[in-house]
Parts: sequence; C-alpha cells; structure tokens
Amino acid sequence: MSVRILFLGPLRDLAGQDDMQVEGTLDWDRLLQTVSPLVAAQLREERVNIACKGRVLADKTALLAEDGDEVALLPPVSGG
Amino acid sequence: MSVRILFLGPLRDLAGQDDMQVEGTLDWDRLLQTVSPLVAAQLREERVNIACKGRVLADKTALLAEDGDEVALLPPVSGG
Amino acid sequence: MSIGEALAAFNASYPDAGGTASFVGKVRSDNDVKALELTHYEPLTLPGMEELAQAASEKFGLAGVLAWHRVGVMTPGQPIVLVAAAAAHRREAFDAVDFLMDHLKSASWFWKRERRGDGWHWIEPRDQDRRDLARWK
Amino acid sequence: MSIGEALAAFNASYPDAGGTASFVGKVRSDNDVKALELTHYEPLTLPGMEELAQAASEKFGLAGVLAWHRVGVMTPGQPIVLVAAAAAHRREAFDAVDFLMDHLKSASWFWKRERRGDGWHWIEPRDQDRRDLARWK
Repeated sequence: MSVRILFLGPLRDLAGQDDMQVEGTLDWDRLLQTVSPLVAAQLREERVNIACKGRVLADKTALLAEDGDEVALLPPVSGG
Repeated sequence: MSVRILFLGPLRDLAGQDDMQVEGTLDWDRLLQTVSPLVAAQLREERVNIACKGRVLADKTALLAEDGDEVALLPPVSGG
Repeated sequence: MSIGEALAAFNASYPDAGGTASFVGKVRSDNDVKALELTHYEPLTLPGMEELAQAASEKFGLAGVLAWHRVGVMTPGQPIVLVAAAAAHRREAFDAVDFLMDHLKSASWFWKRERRGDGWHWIEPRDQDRRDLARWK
Repeated sequence: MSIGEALAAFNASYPDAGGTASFVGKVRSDNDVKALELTHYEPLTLPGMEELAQAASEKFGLAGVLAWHRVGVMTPGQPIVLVAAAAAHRREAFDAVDFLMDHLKSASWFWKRERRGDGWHWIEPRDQDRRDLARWK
C-alpha cells in the first residue's frame, strides 16, 4: 500500500506519466518535492486543485494523504 | 364566384359559422355591414387583422375584394 | 416521423455544426385541461413559418433550422411544437430556439383553445409571452 | 442508446411537463481539428455531474433533467454532450439547459485536447465560456 498520485489532463503530459506511487504520509511540502519542478510550479498556481480520497481540498496546502489514499492533481477543466 | 369571408379562431364562435359568401365587391364598409355587430365591433379593434388573397392588409380599411377572392378575419394569435 | 426520429435526422443533417438546441412543447394538464385545439389559416401560417425560419437562420447564422407545429385536437402529454437550430456555438443555437418559440407562441398564425371541465376557452398569449417577444424588436 | 432515442425516452418520461429543451454538442471540424479527446476523473466527475443536475433541478423547478457527457477520443461530427430539461414552461427549460452547458463547459471535471495537423493541443475554456458561467453566480 502506498499513496497514488494521479496526473490529470495537461499535467499528465507535463509529468510524462499517468500516475506515481509514494510510500507513507504525503503532505503539501513532500508533494512539491516528489513531483517534477514543472509540475510543482503548476501546483502552486491557484487555478490548479488537488483532490484526496475523492474530495477536492478547500486548502490544498493542508494535504495529508496516508498509504492507500489516492491524490489527484487537477488542472483547469474544459468540457462539452 | 363570390367573395368568401373566413372567420378564424374566436371570431368563428362569435360569428357562429366558419365562413360566408357575398357577391361582388367587398370593401371595409360593406364588410362591417355584412358581418354581425359583434364581429364588426371586433374588426374595428386594432389587434384584429384582415387578409385578402393570402396577404395581411397593412391598412384593413383599404380592403377591396372581388368575386373569387378569399377574405380572412384574423383575431389575436396564440400558438405553441 | 416521431420527435425523436426528427431530432436524430436533424442532428445527422448538420454534422459540422458545433451544436443543436431544441425545444418540444406539449399539452399540459394543469387548469383541468382535457384537450387543446390548434387551428391555423394555411395561406398565411405556412409562409409565415417559412419566413420565421429564414429570419432565425439569418439572424443567428444557423447551419440548419427546424420548425414543426401541429394543428387539430391534442390531449395532455401530446406534443404541439418542435423547433431545433444547429449552429457553430451553443449561444446562437439557444437564442435561435428561444426566438423561434417566442414567435410561434405569440406572432404566428395559430389560434388555440382548451377544453376544461366547463367547456372550451380561447387562449391568448400571456403577458410574459408578449414581453418575451418584445425582446427581439 | 442513440441521442434521438434518449431524447424520445426523456420526453416520454415527463408527459405532464409543458416542454423539454435540449442541447447536443458535437466535435467541430474547424481549426483543422482531426480528433478530440475528453478525459475525466471518475471519483469527482460523476458525483459532480449528479450535483449539477440536482442543482439545476432545484434552481429551475424541473420535472426532469438529463446530462450525458462522453469521454475518450471522438472525431468531427460525433456527439460529445447531451443535456435536456423538462419543465412546466419553456423559459425554465431553456435556462436549465443553458446553466447545465455553461457548467459542463468550464466547471465540471473534464479535460479536453484536440488533435490538429501539428499534434495534440489542450483546450481551456474561452473567455466567453467564463463569462457565461459567471452569469449564474
């Protein structure tokens, strides 16, 4: 069991992968160090959201994911 | 051949008939004398239109129908 | 042809349009309505609808437009009117359907009456219908 | 189930509603677009659409609401999205479809990219889409 980080939409291209796994507790600072600098720069932008366990975080810097949790990195959306 | 006067929508109820035929030239004054007083009162209202030969008259008092023409009396519409 | 078939065929006719908006109006059963009768005057009604469709097409730059209106006696739940507009973007398609319906409701050659428990009653456009129509002038 | 069948079934489900408005959005072929890919994140996307449909239903007093959105790769002319709203009067049905589309376009969990002659390009909402969305706030 580990934390699964998912790269959605354009962040997938930027990360060069669909997802990655990290062991143990994942907080905001560790997330920024775990992903590539390009992705980290995107995460710092207000328009990029983070979901943990299927819920969008009101304050993404309060991220606290444990083993078994899924963390989704959500760039600006576009549908229809 | 005669002029056919058609009563549309609620004017049909007011006239008590779908249509009537009159011989010879039909102008505005003769129309008002030909139909019942109740229908004539409606015709004088601005919101009631008259069509002759499939065209709505811009000035209904300029009506001039000849034998063979169809005159339609058009109360306010409601569709959809 | 059913409404579903008509809309499917309409959609298929304009594959390059970005979107199709549509509206189906039906007889409602409120106010104890048992039946609705729509009458028309064909020499004016059909050319009027053709002009209306043409006006909508030009005003909103449509790829295609559909306007159907039934006449005769209909019962609650049955369709009365179907309009559809295909355009590059949704705004034009929405506005065209809105425009078409406003004009069919209160500026096309139809007369409507409904049968309630106490007999037939002629229906005139509501004030809201008149205000809706006035938006386009 | 095709779009025509879905709309026919939807209409039949709400016989007492006065009208049904709908919108079908399709892949356009302008800007040399060869294909469109829509991706989603199901744990958010599906609940988000359900909340959106519920919000529309309450806001506009709908009898029924339908919101479909495809994911995957689509080619020009193919449908992407279908929304429909059944209401007592046409205004509420129109506004609900408008509301649903504005939110699906720029406030739902979808990501869109298009393939042109020179490869894939991610698409963000247009300024017009953002202004449309802001109308509801």
